[in-house]
Amino acid sequence: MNWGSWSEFWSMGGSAFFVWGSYGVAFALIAVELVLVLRRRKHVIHRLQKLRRAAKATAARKEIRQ
Amino acid sequence: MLEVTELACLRGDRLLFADVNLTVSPGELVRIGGPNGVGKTSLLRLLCGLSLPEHGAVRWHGRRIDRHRDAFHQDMLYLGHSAALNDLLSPIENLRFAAATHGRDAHEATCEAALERIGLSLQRDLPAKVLSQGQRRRVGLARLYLSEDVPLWILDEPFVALDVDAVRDLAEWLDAHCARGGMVVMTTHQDVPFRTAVRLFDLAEAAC
Amino acid sequence: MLEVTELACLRGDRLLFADVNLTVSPGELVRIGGPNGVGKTSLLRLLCGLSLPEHGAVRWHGRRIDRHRDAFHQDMLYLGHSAALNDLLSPIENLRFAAATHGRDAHEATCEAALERIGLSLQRDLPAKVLSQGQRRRVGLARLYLSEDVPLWILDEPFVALDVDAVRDLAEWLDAHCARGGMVVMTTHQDVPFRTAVRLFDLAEAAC
Amino acid sequence: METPQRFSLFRYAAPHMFYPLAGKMAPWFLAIAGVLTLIGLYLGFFVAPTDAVQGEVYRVIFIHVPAAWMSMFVYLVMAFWSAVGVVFNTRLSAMMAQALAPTGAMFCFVALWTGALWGRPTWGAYWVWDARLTSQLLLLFLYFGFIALTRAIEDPRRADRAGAILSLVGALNVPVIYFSVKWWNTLHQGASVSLTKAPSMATTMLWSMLVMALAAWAYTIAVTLWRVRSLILERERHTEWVGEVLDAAGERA
Amino acid sequence: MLSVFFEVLRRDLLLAWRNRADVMVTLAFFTIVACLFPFGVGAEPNLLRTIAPGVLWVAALLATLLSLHRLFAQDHTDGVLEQLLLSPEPAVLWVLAKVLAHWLTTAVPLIAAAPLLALLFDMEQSATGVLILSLALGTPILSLLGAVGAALTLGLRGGGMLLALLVLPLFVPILIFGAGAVDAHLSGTGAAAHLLLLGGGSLAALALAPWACAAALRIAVE
Amino acid sequence: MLSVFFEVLRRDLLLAWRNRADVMVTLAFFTIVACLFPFGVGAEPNLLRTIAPGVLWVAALLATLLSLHRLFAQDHTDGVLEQLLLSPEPAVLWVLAKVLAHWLTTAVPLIAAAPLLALLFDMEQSATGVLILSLALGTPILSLLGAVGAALTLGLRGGGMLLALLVLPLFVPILIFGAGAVDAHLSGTGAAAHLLLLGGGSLAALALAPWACAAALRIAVE
Ligand code: HEM
Ligand SMILES: Nc1ncnc2c1ncn2[C@@H]1O[C@H](COP(=O)(O)OP(=O)(O)OP(=O)(O)O)[C@@H](O)[C@H]1O
Ligand SMILES: Nc1ncnc2c1ncn2[C@@H]1O[C@H](COP(=O)(O)OP(=O)(O)OP(=O)(O)O)[C@@H](O)[C@H]1O
Ligand SMILES: [Mg+2]
Ligand SMILES: [Mg+2]
Repeated sequence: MNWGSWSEFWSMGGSAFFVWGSYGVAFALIAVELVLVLRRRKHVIHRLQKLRRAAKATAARKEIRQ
Repeated sequence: MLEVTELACLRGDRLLFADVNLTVSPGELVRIGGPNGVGKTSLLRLLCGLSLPEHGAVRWHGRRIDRHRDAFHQDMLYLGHSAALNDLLSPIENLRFAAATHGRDAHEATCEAALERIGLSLQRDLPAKVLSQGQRRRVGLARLYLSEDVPLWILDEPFVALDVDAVRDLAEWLDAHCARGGMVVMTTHQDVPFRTAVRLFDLAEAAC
Repeated sequence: MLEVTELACLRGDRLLFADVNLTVSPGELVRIGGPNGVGKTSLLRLLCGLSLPEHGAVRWHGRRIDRHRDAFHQDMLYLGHSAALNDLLSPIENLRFAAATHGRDAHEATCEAALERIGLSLQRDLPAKVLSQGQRRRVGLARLYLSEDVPLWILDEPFVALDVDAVRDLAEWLDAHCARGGMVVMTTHQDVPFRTAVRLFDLAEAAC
Repeated sequence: METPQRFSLFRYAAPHMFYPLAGKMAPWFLAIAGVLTLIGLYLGFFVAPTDAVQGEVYRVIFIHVPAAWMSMFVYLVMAFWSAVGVVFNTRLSAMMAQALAPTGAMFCFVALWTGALWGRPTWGAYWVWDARLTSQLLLLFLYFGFIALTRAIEDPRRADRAGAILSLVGALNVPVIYFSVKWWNTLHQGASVSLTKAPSMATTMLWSMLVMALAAWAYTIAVTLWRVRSLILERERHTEWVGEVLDAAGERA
Repeated sequence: MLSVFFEVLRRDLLLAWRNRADVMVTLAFFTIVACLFPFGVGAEPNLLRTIAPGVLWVAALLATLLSLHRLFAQDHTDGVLEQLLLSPEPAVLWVLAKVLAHWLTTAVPLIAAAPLLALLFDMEQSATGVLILSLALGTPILSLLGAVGAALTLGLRGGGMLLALLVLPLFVPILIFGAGAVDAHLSGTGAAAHLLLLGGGSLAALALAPWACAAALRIAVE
Repeated sequence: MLSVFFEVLRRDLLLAWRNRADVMVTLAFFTIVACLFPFGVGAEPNLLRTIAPGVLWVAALLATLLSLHRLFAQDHTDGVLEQLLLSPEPAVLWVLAKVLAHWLTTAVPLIAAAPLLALLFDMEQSATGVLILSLALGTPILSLLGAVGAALTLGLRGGGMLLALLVLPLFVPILIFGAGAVDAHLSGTGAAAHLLLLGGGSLAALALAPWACAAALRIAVE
C-alpha cells in the first residue's frame, strides 16, 4: 500500500491538480458521453414514434377519402 | 422504353410517395400532375438518376439506370427548375458547352440556328447574367432544339416564365418530338394545348 | 396614386424603353405586358425604387419616391422573381421576420392564419430550403395576406410555379384588394381570369 | 458446406439482425468496462509503486496511454468500416463508422488533455511541439472534420457516403502525417524533451495500463453499439421491423 | 423603430445557432492557422514565443476576414436584402444589428479561444491577458470596417477575395496596435496607449461605418 | 471522350480570364498575408529571414485553400454541375480538367510571384530556387486533395470554413516538406529527398483524388 492516509492519497505528493485534473476530466467526459448516447436513443425513439403516428393518421385519412 | 416499378421517395422525415408504377413508350407525352409540393420534381430527379430511390427501380430498355448510368444518360435529356447557365458565358457559349459535354453536335452553326429559333440572336454575345428571366429559360430550352435524336426528354416546368409565343412554339416542338417516336415526361401547372394526346399521371394518387 | 412620367431605362448599352407614362389610381389592377426581355422586371424595379431611372420620375401622391423613400416604402409592397426566403428559417419565421421588419402586424396568430390560407400549415416548421418550388412561392405570397392595408402592391410574375388552386385563390385576393381601393401593378405571362377589369399596359409599345 | 457458413457471416450485417444483438451485448461490455476500470485504478493507485524520478504525477499514465492508443485505433477501425461499406455496399458499415467517431474524438481529447496536464510538471510547459503530440492534435482535427461533415449533411444516407469518402482519404493520410511530423521534429531539433524517455516501467505499472486499455476497449464497444442502435432506427424507420420496435417501446413506456 | 434592430439581431443570432457548424468552424480556422505556423517555421520554443502575439493576431484577422463575406451574401442571393432595403425603417439600424450579430458570433468565440492557443505557444500569463484585451477592443473595428467592405463587394464575382484586398490595408493599423500592445507589455513600456487607441478606433468606427455600409448596400442591389 | 476534358478545361480557363479579378485577387491575398507578418512579428531582419520559407508556404497554402471553394460552387448553384453529372462521359475526366484549370489559374501565379516576396524577406537566391521548386511540386497536391474537400462540402452551409477544417490537417505534410525543403537546403543537407517526396505525393494524389472527387460530387447534388 502506497498511502499512509486518505489525505495523503488525495494530495498525490503535491501533484493533486495534475493527476485529479486528468482523471476528473476523463471520467466526466465519459459520463457526459454516456448520458448523451442514452438521451439520443430516447429522442430518436420519441421522434420516430411521432412520425409513425402521423403517417398512420394520413394513411387512415386517405382510406376514408377513397 | 422507360419503366418505373414500385418507386418510393423519402425526403427528410416524409415519405412523399410510394408504389409509383409507370411505363413510358415511344411517342408518348406523359404529364406528371399534382398540386405544389406533391413530389413531382423529386420524381423527375429519380427518373433521371440524380437521386437514389428509397425503394423500387427505374429501368431503361429493361436495364436499371443506376447500374448502366452512362448508356442511359446517352439517351436522356433533363431540364430542371434552373436553366443551368453560367452567368459569365454568353448564350451561345453556354449552349455549345452543354452540347459538347454531352457528346452532341456542337458546331457553331447548329447552335446559332437553335438560338435563332428561340429568338435570342440579338443577345447572342451578352453574358447570361443580364438576361431576363424568360430569356434565361429560353436558352436552357434551346438544348431541346439540339437534341432531336435523344429519345427521352425529362422536363420540369418547361413553360415557366415564357411568353405566349414561346409557349406555343415549345409545345409544337414537343409534339414533333413525340411524332418522331420520342418520349417526353414533364410537369407543368399551366394549361398548354398539345396536338399529341397527353397522358396525365396524377402523382397525388400515389402520395402518402 | 402612382404617377410615372417620361420614364426611361438603360441596361448596359441598351435603352430598354423610353417615355413611359402611366398613372395608377386606387382600385386599379394594371398588368404590364410584353414579350420576354422587353423590360417588365426592370420597370417594376424602377417603380419601387430599387433602381434609379435614366430619365423621368416616379411619384407617389405627387412626391418623388427617391426623395421620400421611407414614406413611399410604408405604402408599398414588392414581390420580385425570388421569394425572399431564408433557407434555414421555417415558413412561419420567414413570414414573421418580413412583417416585423416592415413595421406590420407580426403576431404569431396572424402569421399562422396567413400560412393556413396558403395551405402550408403542415410545413410550418420545416426549413424553407426543403420546400418545393411552388411552396416557396406561396410563402413569399403569404405576405400579401398580411398587407391588406398597404395600398400599392407591385408583383413580378406572382403566378409562376403555383398550381391551379393557388392561382385561383391569389387572383381572388388581388380582386379583393382592388375592390377595397388598393392598387396592383403586376406582370404575368399566364392567362388568369380576374373579376376586376384589368388594364393592360403594353410595354412593347414603349420599347426602343 | 460453404454456403450456409457465408450466410451466417453476412447475416448480422443486416441491420434488423444486428439491432437486437447490439442491444443484448452492449450492457455486458459496459459492465466489463466498469469492472476492468476498477481493477486498473486499484492496481494503478494502490499497487503500483511511486516513480523514482517523477513522483506521483506519473500516475496519469494509466489514463493517458490507453486514451492515446484508443484514439488512434478507433480512427483505423472507422476507416476499415468505411472501406467495407464502399466495397460491399453494406449499410451497416457506414453506420458503424459514424457511431465510432465521437468516442474516438473523446479519447483523442482525453489523451491531449491528460498529456498537457502531465507535461506541465515534467517539462514545465503544457505543450511542446513534439512529434507525437502534434500528430495527436492533427488526429483530433481529423475527427472534428469527420463529425462536422456528417453532421452538416442532413440526409443520413448522403452523410454516410460522404463520411466514408472522408475517412478513407483521412486514413490514407494518417501514416503520411505521422511520419512527416516525426521527420519535421527531428529536422528542427524542436522540443528538447521527448516522449520516448518514458519512465522505465515496473511490471505492475504495465499491468494496470493494460487493464485500463482493455477497459477502454470494452467501453468503446459498448457505447458504439448503443449509438449504432439509434442510427439504425433512424435509417430504417420505414421498415416493418422498426415499426414493431417502436410500438414495443411505446407499450413499455 | 428599435424593434427592427432587435428583430434583425434576434434572427441573425438564431441563424447562427441553427448554423452552429459555421461558428465552430471559424474558430477551427483560427486554431488551425495558428497551429500551422510551427510546421512552417519549426518548433523552436523561443522563436515560437517571440512570434506568438503576431501570429495569433494575424490568425484572428484572417478568420474574421473570411467570415465577413457571409455577413450579407445569403441575404443578397435570397432576396431578403432587397426587402430590408424596401422597409420603411432606417437602414443603419438593421445594418448595426447585423454587424453586432456578426461580432458576437465570430469575434467572441475567437477571444474565448485565444488563451488556449497562447498556451500552445507557451506565452506568459500576463501577456495573454493583454492579448485578450487587445482582441476585445480591436475586433469590433474589424467587424465594422469589414462590413463596409463586404457591402461594397457584394454580388461581385471574386467578391470574397476582392474583399480581402479592400479591407486588409485598413486592418493593418489594428494589427500593429493589437500585436504591439502585447509586445509593449512584454518590453515593460505598458500597453495602455495601444489599448486606448484601439478603443477609440472602435468608437469612431461605430459612429461612421454603419452609414457607409447602408449606402453601399443600396448600390449593391441596384 | 477526351473532348470533354478539353472542353471543360477550355471553358474554365475562359471563365478565369473573364474573371481576371478573381485570379489577381488570390495572388493579392498571398501577397498581403505574407506582408502582414512583418507587421505582426516586428521587422527584425534575422527573425524575418528565419521564418520566411514557413510564412510563404503558409500564405500559399491559405491562398489556395480560399480559392478552393469556388472550384465547384458556381457550377453547383447554377445547375451546370447537375448537367455535367448527367453527361454520358466519365466524370473523372472533367473533374481532372477542372482541377487542372484551378491549378493553372491559382497556383501558377503564386509560384510566379514567390521570388518577389522572397526578396522582401531577404531570402538567399539559391533558397528561393528551392522554394519555387517545392511550390511547383507541392501545389498540385493541394489542388487535388482540396478538390475532394470542396466536393464533400459543396452546398453545405458554412461550406468554406468546413472545407478548411477538412483539408488543413491533410495539408500539413505538404507544408512540412515544402518549407522543410528550403530549410534542408539552407542547412546543407540538401533538398532532394523532400522534393522527391512532394513529387511522389503529387503523382499519388493524381491517381486517387479524382475518383474520390467524382464520387463526392455525385453525393453533393443528390
Ligand atoms: C499534450 C501532450 C501529450 C500528448 C498529445 C501525448 C500523446 C501520446 C500518444 C499519442 C501516445 C501513444 C503513442 C504510442 O503508443 O506510440 C502517448 C504515449 C505515452 N505518453 Fe504521451 N502525450 C502527451 C504528453 C505526455 C507527457 C507529458 C508524458 C510524460 C512525461 C507522456 C508520456 C507518455 C508515455 C510514457 C507514453 C507511453 C509510451 C509508450 O507506450 O511507448 N506523454 N502519448
Ligand atoms: N426534409 C424534408 N422534410 C419534410 N418534407 C420535405 C423535406 N424535404 C422535402 N420535403 C417535402 O417534399 C416535397 C418536395 O416536393 P417537390 O419539390 O418534388 O414538389 P413538386 O411536386 O415539384 O412541387 P411544385 O409544383 O411546387 O414544384 C415538398 O412538399 C416538401 O415540403
Ligand atoms: N448590360 C446589358 N446589355 C444589353 N442588354 C441588357 C443588359 N442588361 C439587361 N439587358 C436586357 O434588358 C432586358 C431585361 O429585361 P427584364 O428582365 O426587365 O425583362 P422582362 O420583361 O421582365 O422579361 P421576362 O418576361 O423574361 O421576365 C433583357 O432583354 C436583357 O437582355
Ligand atoms: Mg417542382
Ligand atoms: Mg421579368
